[in-house]
Amino acid sequence: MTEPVVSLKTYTGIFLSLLCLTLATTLLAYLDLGVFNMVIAITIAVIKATLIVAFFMHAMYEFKLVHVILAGGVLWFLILVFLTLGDYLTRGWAK
Amino acid sequence: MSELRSLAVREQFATADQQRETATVGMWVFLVTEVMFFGGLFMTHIVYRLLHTAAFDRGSADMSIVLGSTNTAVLISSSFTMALAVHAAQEGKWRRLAGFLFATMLIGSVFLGIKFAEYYQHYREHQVPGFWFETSDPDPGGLQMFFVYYFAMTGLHALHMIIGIGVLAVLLFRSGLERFTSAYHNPVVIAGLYWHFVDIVWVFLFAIFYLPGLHL
Amino acid sequence: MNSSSWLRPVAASSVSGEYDAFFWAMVLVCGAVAIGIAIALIYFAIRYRRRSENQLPPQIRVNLAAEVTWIALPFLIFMGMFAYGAKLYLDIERPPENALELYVTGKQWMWKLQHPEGAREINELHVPVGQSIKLNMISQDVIHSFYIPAFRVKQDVLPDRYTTLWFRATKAGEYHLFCAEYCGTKHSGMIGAVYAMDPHEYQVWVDRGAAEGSLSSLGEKMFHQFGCANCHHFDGHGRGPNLQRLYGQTVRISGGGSVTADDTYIRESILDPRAKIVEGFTDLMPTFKGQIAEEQIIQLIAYIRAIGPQPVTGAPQPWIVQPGTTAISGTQPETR
Amino acid sequence: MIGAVEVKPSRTYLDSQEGILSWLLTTDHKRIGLLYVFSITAFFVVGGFFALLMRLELLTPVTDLVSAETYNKLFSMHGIIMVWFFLIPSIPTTLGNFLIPMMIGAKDVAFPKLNLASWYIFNLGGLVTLYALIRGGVDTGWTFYTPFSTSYSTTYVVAAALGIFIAGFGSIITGLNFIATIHKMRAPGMTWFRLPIFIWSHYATSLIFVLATPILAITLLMVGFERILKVGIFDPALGGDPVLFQHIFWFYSHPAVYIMILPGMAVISEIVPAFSRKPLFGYKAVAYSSLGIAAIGFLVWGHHMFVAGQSLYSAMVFSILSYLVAVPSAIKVFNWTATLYKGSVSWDTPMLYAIGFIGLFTIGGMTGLFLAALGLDVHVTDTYFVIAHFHYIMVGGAVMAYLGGVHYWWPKISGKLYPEGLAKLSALIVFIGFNLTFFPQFILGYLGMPRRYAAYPDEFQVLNVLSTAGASILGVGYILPLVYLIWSWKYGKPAGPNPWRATGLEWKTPSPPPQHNFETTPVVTYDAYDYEAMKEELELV
Repeated sequence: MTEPVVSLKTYTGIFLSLLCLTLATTLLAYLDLGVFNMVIAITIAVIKATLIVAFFMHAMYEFKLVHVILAGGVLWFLILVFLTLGDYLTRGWAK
Repeated sequence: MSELRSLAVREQFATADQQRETATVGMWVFLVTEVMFFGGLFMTHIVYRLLHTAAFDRGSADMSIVLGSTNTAVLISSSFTMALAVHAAQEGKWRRLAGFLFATMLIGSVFLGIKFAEYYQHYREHQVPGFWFETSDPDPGGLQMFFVYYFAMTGLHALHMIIGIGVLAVLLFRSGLERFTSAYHNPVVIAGLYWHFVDIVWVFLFAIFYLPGLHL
Repeated sequence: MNSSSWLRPVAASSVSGEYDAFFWAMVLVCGAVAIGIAIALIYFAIRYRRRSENQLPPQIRVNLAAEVTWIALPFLIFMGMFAYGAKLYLDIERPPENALELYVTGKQWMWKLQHPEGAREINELHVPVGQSIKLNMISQDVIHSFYIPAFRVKQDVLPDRYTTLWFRATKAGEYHLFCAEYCGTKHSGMIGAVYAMDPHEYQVWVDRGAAEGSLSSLGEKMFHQFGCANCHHFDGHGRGPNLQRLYGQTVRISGGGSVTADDTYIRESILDPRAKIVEGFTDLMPTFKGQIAEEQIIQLIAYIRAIGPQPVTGAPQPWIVQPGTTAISGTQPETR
Repeated sequence: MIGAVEVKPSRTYLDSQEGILSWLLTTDHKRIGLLYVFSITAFFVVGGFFALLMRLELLTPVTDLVSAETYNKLFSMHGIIMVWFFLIPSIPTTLGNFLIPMMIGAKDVAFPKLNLASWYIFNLGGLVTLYALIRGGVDTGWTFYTPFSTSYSTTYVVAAALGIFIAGFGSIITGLNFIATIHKMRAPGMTWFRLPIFIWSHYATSLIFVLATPILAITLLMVGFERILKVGIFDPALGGDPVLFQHIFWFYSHPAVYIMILPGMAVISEIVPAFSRKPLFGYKAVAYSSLGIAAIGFLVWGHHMFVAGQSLYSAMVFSILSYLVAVPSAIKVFNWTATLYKGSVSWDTPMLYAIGFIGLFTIGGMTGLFLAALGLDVHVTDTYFVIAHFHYIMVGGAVMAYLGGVHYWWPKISGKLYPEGLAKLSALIVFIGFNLTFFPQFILGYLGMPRRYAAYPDEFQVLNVLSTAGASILGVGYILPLVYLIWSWKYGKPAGPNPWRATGLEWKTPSPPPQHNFETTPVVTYDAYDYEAMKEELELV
């Protein structure tokens, strides 16, 4: 497969979206939403990361193997986090 | 001779496409190792945030949200110029390529400048674990843990930035020698992947260190 | 010392019989499969040995039925092993209600044990036969592991929180006590003996050792010696919370959330008083980190426990969560 | 024997360039494989020497040969060197490096310069660790459990951790290289399901290299950081949790066990068909089981922590997942055994090692089932039962496979035949010595002897003496091949391109192979181990 080329217009659009999202996440952090502050912060960070990966890093236009590698990396990070948290969050249960 | 060689497909490959795809696969796999590398810190950070939630929030309250969000915007801008550099390389416009590479390095340096200014401020406020740490926090261990992670993770990120700027400097030098053409510019694309990845790490660091604790 | 037979260690606790039965059942099943594979390998290697240099045997590639069999069958056997292993684990890990509670402190490189009646010992543990014993264990330095092979029990002893281990000795005798988690230079010297005794003999032994008074009375002494009583009044007017009727209750903490007042929480409150302050109180209490030994903390806990759960009279303390509301334990992360 | 007629290629990879520099700067995967052979052999000798001293100390119940302090350093350095500087690199960096490009019909790995860099990085890491050793050693065990390693040990923990940290980058590069190579460098016609199982297993190994090693790096970094700065990352007095270290350490170290055994399985999956002259039975099941082991292997680390203060529920999840990972291992054992059925089985040395491997790996795997059973683990964990279990996998498995593989591909690597009689004898000695060393340790563990004990109660002595006796036999079994293989390099009979009449692409090129492996890039038209298709070429009837 030949190399994917992304248009300047797309790059600019993504750049502006990222700036807007940064502003949005900063402003939202001032509201006291309890546990949802963290949820929102992480959600927006994930959206920003997805935009960067998909367009700046051309992942959207690359061959399938790149998608598999990417998904594998994310999945393995989640395995690390959730299996460990499984221990910490259930320690108090045992009686 | 060297001119020809840099244009050529290396001997272990059959075609230029094979060479490009192999390099792309290699770089993405490398980025996965980086995900796991930072992932170990993110995971233990999550556990300690659970064990010391209040102290971590108080730690975040000591961060400067203005500098943090400014720096996020700065780094995103550098990613944008990096993307433009890749585009210029693909079109074979080496002067534009050199310009954008230089801009990326410059903006990256601005980021590091702001970051080190923040570090200095923390140092003055005795918030550097292991060197000068004083606190009257109710959970001093928890607060220190926050700063341990803050410095470890942003420090490792800064180290990645410095390496990235070094890589870009080499590319800038080579682009000045007109080594890259529309047919051969893979190193620029690969370096771009690295630079964008480092940007993504910061997006998450910003979310976990700066955003909480604004309304304590 | 009871010596073990060649192939079987002494079995002297309520779980050791069940343990050994499972162990040897596993040996039988796994041994049969291993021997089966070994016989098949050797038989095939001889029966189908190469007869001529240029021989081309029939090219068998796969047999679906065989593949399915040797995927499904082991899987089912494995699930059986898991289920029985889990059952045995629960038997080993979950102490019965009526257990006698002793306290263990591990340090490089010795075990210190305290009985509620006041007897104290080092690298020795005397227990009555037939009585369930629950050990509350903490380490003063690195991670150790409390291991009594004859009882088939083992539990790591951690420096930051209490872990527990229980057993019921079924046979009088002297048994090995080992440290099973590598803990430094004299790790292999961190050994001792467990003496399982006739209950009457135990009573005599424990009375003889209680000269200094019971654990909770020692704790009461500490309570005054360290000045705890200056703030923690029993009339509810002190600068610190009233510690009567506290033990085992769920407590509201300032900043929201709640915590069970168990050993781990009480220990944390002594060493790190400001980490989880009871609702309605301020952070006046100084830390006792570095001034109090783990054994003394244990004595204080025993005291707080002794003045703890009694039939409730009068209005309950406002910061105690009433039964029925959800709460988390002291070992749990705090929530906001 | 076919190919006995010597067709000497004009230039082989061994003599195409001359001089020591041509080796130190080579980017040829075959030469890099040999460079790695030198490195890991040296580390094996050092690690083996420590093992020998440990076994001698354990002859008597008291500490008489060495002090407890020295003994602790011995088992720590034995573990560190054997795990990170022998077992993990052993098969992938030597046989893997040498064979993967040839087996898929490529001229070299995807990134040859990185491949060379990995060798230098690996040796740098090794030197730093040896520095720690010479300065006085390290006494934390290879597991570096906190807070002992971070706050209490007075030995050279940081230097040892730094050495492993550096060597880890070598592992990452090797894994990355193999993944890119296997995906992108296969010869025309070499589809995924025509790949030898050697490739599948190494692919699975590489996934673990890439996904797990960074976690080791960050873990060691945290240990070093904590040890130098005392900021409380794993220190309970400062709010840290020492058990968290165990989670993150075993997230790497359990998959690392599969880094050690999967390449062993790779070798066995080549030897068994070659010496049975049959396709590997259940090819697809075996291929997928490698990936299954790599993937599920990441989900089971908590079974090292059943008595470590982990939550009861977490322990249950890790136990059931541990049983799941045993299924693909069982699939492999059954399929290897079935491959012999109605085959044409020859009893050459590699096959002896392979049969020994299957037997010992089965015992090692089966005792793993004991340790995965929650209740059973409580008594036998941290005893000699565990020691015996993992040595059956590591030594009975990985090392036997390595030796089998070295013998199998020796004619390809050196172009010479090794002395068959002596080789068979040493295979037998290794098998007997191994079992005598480690089988008594199962019983010791069940009887309750804890691991890492410099001194022990008297009643354990008989079994310990047996074990030490076995170790000395095992030592002889390891020295023999070292001697006769070096001898055969110079004096062995020429081997010819395909002395075993095997089917892999590596056998279609001269022995030793030319610099770029093949005169022309091969085109693959049939499956792996397809004797039917190669009948004429191999002159089989």
